[in-house]
Amino acid sequence: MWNPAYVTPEIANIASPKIVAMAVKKAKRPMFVLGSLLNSLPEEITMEILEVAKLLKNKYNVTIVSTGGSYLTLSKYLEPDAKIGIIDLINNLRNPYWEGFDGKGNYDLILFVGVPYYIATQGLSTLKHFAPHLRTITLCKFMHPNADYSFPNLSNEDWLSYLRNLKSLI
Amino acid sequence: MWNPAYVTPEIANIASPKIVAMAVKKAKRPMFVLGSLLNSLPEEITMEILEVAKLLKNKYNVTIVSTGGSYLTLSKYLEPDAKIGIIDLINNLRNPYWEGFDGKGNYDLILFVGVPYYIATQGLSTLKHFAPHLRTITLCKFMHPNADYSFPNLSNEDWLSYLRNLKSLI
Amino acid sequence: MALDIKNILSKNLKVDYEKIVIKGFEEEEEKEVSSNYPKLREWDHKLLSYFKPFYSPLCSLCCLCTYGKCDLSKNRKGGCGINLEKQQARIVLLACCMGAATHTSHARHLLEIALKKNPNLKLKTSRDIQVIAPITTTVTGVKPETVKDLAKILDMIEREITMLLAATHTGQEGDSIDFESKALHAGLLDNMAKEIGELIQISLYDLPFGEEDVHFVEIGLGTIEKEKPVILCIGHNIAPGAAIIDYLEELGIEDKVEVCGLCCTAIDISRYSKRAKIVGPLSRQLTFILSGTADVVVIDEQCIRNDVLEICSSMDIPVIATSEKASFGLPDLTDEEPDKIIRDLLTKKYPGALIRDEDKVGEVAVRLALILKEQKKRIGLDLRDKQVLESIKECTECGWCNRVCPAMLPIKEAMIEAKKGNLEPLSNIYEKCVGCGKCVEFCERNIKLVDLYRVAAKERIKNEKFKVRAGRGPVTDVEIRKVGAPIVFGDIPGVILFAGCDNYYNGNDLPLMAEEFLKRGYIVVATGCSSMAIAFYKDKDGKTLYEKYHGAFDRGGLLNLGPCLANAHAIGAAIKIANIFAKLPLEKNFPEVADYILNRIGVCAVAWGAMSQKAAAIATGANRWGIPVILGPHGSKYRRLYLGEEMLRKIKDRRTGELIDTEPAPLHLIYAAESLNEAIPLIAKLCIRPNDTPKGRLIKLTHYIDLSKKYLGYVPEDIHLYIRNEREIPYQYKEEVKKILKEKGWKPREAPKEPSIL
Amino acid sequence: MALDIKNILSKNLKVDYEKIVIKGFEEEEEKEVSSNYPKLREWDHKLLSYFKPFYSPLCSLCCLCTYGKCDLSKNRKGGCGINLEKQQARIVLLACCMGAATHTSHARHLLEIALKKNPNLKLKTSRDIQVIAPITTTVTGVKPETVKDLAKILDMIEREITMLLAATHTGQEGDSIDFESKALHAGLLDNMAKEIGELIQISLYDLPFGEEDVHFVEIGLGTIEKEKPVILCIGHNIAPGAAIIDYLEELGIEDKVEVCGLCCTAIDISRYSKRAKIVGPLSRQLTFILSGTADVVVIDEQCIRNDVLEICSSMDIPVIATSEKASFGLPDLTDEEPDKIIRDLLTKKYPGALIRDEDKVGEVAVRLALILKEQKKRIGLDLRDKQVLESIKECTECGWCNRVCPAMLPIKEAMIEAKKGNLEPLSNIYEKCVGCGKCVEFCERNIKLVDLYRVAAKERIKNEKFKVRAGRGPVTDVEIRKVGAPIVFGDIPGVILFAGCDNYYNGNDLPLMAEEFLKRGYIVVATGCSSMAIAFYKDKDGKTLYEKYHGAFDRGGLLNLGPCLANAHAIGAAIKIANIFAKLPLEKNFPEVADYILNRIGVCAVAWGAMSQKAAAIATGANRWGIPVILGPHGSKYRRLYLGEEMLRKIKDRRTGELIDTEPAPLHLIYAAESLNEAIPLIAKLCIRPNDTPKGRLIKLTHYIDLSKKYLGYVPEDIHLYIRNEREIPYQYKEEVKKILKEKGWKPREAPKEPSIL
Repeated sequence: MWNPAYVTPEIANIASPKIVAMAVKKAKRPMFVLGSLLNSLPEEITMEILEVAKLLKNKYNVTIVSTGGSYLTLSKYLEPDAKIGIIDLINNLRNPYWEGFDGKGNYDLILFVGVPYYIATQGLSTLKHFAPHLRTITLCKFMHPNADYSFPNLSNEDWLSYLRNLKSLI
Repeated sequence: MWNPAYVTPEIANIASPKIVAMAVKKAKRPMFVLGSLLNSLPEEITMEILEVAKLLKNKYNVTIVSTGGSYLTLSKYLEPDAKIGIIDLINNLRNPYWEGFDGKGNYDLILFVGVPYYIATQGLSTLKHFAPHLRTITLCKFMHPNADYSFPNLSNEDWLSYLRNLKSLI
Repeated sequence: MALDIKNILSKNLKVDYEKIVIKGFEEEEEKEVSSNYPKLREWDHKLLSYFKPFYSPLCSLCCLCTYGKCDLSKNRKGGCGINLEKQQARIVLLACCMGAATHTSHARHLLEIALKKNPNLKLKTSRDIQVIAPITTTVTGVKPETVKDLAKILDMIEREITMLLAATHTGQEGDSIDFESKALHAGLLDNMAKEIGELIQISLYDLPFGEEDVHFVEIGLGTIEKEKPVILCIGHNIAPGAAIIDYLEELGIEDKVEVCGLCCTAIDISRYSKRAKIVGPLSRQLTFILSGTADVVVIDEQCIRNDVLEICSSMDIPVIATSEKASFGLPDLTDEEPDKIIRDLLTKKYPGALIRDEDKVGEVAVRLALILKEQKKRIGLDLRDKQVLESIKECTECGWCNRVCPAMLPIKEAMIEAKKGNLEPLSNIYEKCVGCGKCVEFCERNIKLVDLYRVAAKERIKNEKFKVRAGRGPVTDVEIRKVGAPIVFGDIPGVILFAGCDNYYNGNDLPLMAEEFLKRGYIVVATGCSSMAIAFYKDKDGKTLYEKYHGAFDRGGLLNLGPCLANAHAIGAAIKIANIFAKLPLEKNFPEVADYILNRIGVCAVAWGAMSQKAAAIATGANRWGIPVILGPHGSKYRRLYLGEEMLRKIKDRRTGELIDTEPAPLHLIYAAESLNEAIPLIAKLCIRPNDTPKGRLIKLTHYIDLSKKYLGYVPEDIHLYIRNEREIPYQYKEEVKKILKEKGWKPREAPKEPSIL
Repeated sequence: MALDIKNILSKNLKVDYEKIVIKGFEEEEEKEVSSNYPKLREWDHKLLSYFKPFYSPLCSLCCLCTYGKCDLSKNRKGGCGINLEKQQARIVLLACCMGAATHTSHARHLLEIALKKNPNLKLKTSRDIQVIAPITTTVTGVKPETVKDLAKILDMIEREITMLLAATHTGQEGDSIDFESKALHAGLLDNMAKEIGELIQISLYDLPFGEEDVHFVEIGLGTIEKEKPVILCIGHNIAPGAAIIDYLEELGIEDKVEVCGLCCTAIDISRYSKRAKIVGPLSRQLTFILSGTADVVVIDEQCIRNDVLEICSSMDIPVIATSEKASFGLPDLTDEEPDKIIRDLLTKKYPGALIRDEDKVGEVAVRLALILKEQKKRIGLDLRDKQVLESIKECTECGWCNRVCPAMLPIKEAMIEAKKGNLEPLSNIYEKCVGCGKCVEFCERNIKLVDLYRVAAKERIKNEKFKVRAGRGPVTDVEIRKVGAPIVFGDIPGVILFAGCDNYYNGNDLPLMAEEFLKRGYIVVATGCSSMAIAFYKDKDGKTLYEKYHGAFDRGGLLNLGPCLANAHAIGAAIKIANIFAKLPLEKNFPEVADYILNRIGVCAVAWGAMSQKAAAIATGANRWGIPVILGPHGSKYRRLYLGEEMLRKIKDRRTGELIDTEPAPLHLIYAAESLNEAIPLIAKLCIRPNDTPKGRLIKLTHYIDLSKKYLGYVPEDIHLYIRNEREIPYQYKEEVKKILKEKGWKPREAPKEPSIL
């Protein structure tokens, strides 16, 4: 509950892999955004992310989006449905009447991973305040308070096991 | 853990009556500040607060302080150890070398009740940031994030039962 | 400079007149007007060695640069090296700059109008008022005579505000006391800007100029005659409202159209025309607009609700914006013909228009109001009120309204009663509501609560009819001559200024405070929303305080000085006491004058509901002159107070040159009180000065103890600090006081002859 | 006005010279200089109908007035009626006002020095530079000739900043587009102030004035000769540094004392003296001070770490403050004798002094440094470094350092390696560290991490020796004449300005970007910390980019224009293309000129590490001129971007008067890029303009596709928007592009003859 002495309104719920998997299953138009850090993360983690992406795409028809140059890595394993700048993407998502990459309208659940923390949190802030029509989840190593759901802060080891866990649940 | 995307750093822990009672028992120089709302709260609640104050004073030698005119009500039941303006009090408490009302030095635990919310939270903010030498607890109806410990937001009924509970534990 | 010559001339000394004039001009041409900030900084450092900044962060994060956010909690340093304490001082400076800029830009706008209408306009003077710009003269040495003279001073103010604002930039000032010094300077510039603004509008619109028997003005929602077309002016700038009144008079229909105002604009148009009415202070804005009474809304600047356009649009009320500062996205139709503008607004091509020409505003507003009044169906409004009442049953009693209400009103409880059919508690909420509308924003069911309070209070509102004395302008030199001695010696126990907005917990706090001091012979002066709030109360005989107490700057007088700008007159009065009574020269003599006020003039300002950054600037400006300010509980959100220590204070006796122990008077420079009960005795205490004569001190202490007993329940325990010898012990409290003196080990001491911190 | 006369004279037309002068003056006297904001507001509304504000709140609470805090989450309204979107626009305006005020106050200080030294000082001109103040002339119509002419313009800027700041006050502006219009205006005022500041300092200190072969300056921590007494100047104001250099020359010991600087002051003193050295940009400040190299620290204004005094005091380095804006609580010793000041500082009576007289600063700083150098024992520093190294083992690996680092550097991992004895990773951290010190603040064990990076990188630092071309000042008219056509037609594929601070993730981003475009024949201009950052890189031959690329405003040129103030020259160059090449008159012709730049001049600014409010003002100012800006990822914290839509854009062809479909070029006005990989192709894209000839477009698209393939891995999918006919398809990518064109249903279209949004 908001408190007039707080310096914060509501923040993200912590997401377990299970919650993420359930959210994807329930979503009608889910999207998975893979950011530029994909090019510099430890390979083990990158690989795990890519496998999650593949599964999401294949099993739930999740729209795969590459931002910030992640295509360089991503494209070796998976052709994304779209390539776009993260701010351009957020700007589209913000618009409830956006037609989507496939002309079928805006999305309802957006998963993010690998977008550098500070610009990601700003993008999430835009969506949080101005895009009530969609939900956001981050699968990053650091917790994102501006998302609706977020992984907690994780060490690389724990992150890897979260991602593996998620993969097993999809 | 602080997160650079938060709009908040740490906030108060929620205090149960038990926690409050324990904190008082452990404290070396506790103080109980009763603010001006004492003059306008429902009588039942005022009475309960006053009994808590009496017990604290008698059992644990807690320094009782009246601010903002609460003396008008308070003095009918209990002579406080000091009468002072809330900002003057906070300004004293902030100073680690303050000699206290009795010349024996500053206090280590400050309980608050009945100080109007907005000025109380500002005073607590001062103590939180600039008085690392003491701890604060609020027994008010509304949760105070700037305290170290605070009752949660309560209805009048629940507040009454919290106070009763506290009384029984002292 | 120029006025000196005038003085010489008036004394019939016919000495080389031309030469002096030329010399004066030469000097003016050569030098830029300056406030000499380095010298003022010295004063600030001295002042703040007695009154230490006390910080209450409202947020412990800094988000001003891209190194952030930085968490400064526990006084940690951020990415630029700043810590939490300095950050607070910096934000206060920023707020004071915003406030000062607002008044300066306001004065600049008035200047531009004056220069347009009459570039050679002389500033108003009178036999009774020689020192017309005490603040400006003290700071800059300039004695302005025409509006043109003021242009250079405004240039200087704008130059220095820019410098101060620059100091808030990341990587500039690095010391909290220097931040505070700059905030004090911003406050002083704010004072000057207000003085200049007042001088211009008084001169240009021929407003009351120090009249104690100024006319009465009707105030309150109940005074507005809804049968007439109603033009509502919101804000602080007289120009459009005056032009509306002029246009009505031109047409000869001034009695056919109701011109009313909210906030300071209301005070100003009711100084200009006896017919104009005041709806009320800031807190009534949302309520009154929602009542649908206005046919046309004219906004100028400051204190305009940010959602005024969307609200008015939803009620089909056209909005005329008149300032480039508050254009609300409206099309600029300044260069269009009135006919076309009116047509476009009637056909709703636009929800309103920006018209930067006040005369055109006058015509368009009046003609629009006349037409719209014809079209309007009152039934719609009654229906709307009914619907609002219906919504009561939607309430889920979630309690959000209570939680977000800044006045902490028991809204939920009132709703529960209302559901049972008892509207009285809701109607009581109306009385105390500060009109922010947050309850509406947070209501789970979107109940239009602010509107509901109004509907519940409908009968009460019909009778909301009060009288306020029109804003009288400056205190006269004649008045000062009369009261200078009794004030400085303490026979008049104090001068109390009620200033600022009305964001406080209890509706009647201000009249209650005012009367408590009026009946004790204090002089009470009020400005802006405070002067309105004092009017919102009648005694059992149905009289407002303004009707009960005289309007002269003398014992027991209640003065409405005017709008926010008129706060300059309050400071001006203190300066004039130093100048006229104590013969202190003013020109470029700031520290001496401020030192005199601090130590010898028992004045205390109360900004009980101070809301905005202007209020922060006003209060900080007063502080620099040595005038203490008491804020209401919300004032703690300004983040910084200046607190003195409750112990004997070492100051200088200039007569002897010695440092001596004296009472801490005034105790604080700016303080936030928890409650009315705390504030009232504190006001009395903050009127004490080292310079009081024994008799004066006796009088002041009697009131202090009286009020402390009445509002706090005890004889104040710091009384020993203020008693210098036994003669000063109030008779009524002799025993109790003596007991305290004994306990505290009190000893008599000498009073300083010429107390000073310089 | 005045310059017109000069032109006439230079053409030997001896027409009634005196009359014109008198007339000119008369006009000047009559009218105040004005920017005509209402006319500019129209332009803003037009511009922002193409580029819509996009908001990313950094905080969803408002705590500016006592109605607060208000929770504006989910675009809820606060107590004054403002919503989250408008609040963002308001905060952006506030930031731009702070930025503009800073440059204005800086220019004002320079003006005061100039007027003091030579009130009749003529502004520098040259045969090659006729239009010396393109921004000022376009906005105000004034062509300044002397420093005095600039005073009135500064008055105007200060007046308008005050107006804009007033609009941020609670209860004023109520529309987000109008807030943005005001932010754009603040940005424009900022541009003008910078131009004026540059003009004054170039004229007063005889700095390089459009020289392409300006001297080289040594830059980097390794260049500082520690054996000499070292005076470190921090900030942005040339005056004290120049006075230090003058004093050394007066004594004839300029080769005995090392004068170096951090931030723009460094750029300026190294324009003034070939001996002065640049330590580095902002990010090196904390590190270098902590190294203990400096014997005396002189701070002027802007970009000074807020804890500089406490850090220097802890190392026994006296600090001389020189500006009233950044006094750091130091005693004002301006009126004391140098002997006394030096004595007081040597005996540590004060940790430093405020000296508001640059000549006195020169003497005191030099004499102090000479004495202190004698006293100093270097051993102390080495011991300190050892202790710092020792602290490595204290690390608990809690990970706070990683969490708070704005550059997201792997500090914890480097510490773990360091514990094992491998300092290389820590030394790498030094390379990329933005120098904010937050890791130190949050370290559980108070390890002095920033110092540790330095110690770990000691060897590297010894070799941190680079060369940068000195700040050359404006682009010349001669250069413009040469490149006007190729730029407007697209043969030179673009002009790229690297501006702003260095708060970004990777140390070498800037040289990498710069070289990518230099080798493609773009013109690269750089200012301030960016021009330094570009120098911090050598190719395998040991050459910096400045040594590799020429310094002329021509294909493949790399220009260091100068300090932050010199950003005005970049905008000035664009204006001069419109003026000199396209013959657009400048005087009071802002919208025409901006429209020309927006639609025809392929320029793009990059503020990759933009940190402060100044940067916000600079970028917003550039935007108003139609110059797109790309920010680094941290730039998203500015809360607002202006985004165009990725689809064909309807604009006017003025030749025919028709509205036609054209490419969205430039696509955005201000955009934050996620990564270098995103930014580089985007820069190329944002250099495209509707006015490109087919050949120019072909060239630009080739680079765009090239860079997209290289940095993103694909042919850009929006390429169809930019190809007007088949001739514009780059040969190398014919197949891929044609495939996209087919997919997108591309059809050829006409290019506008005179593209315009007016």
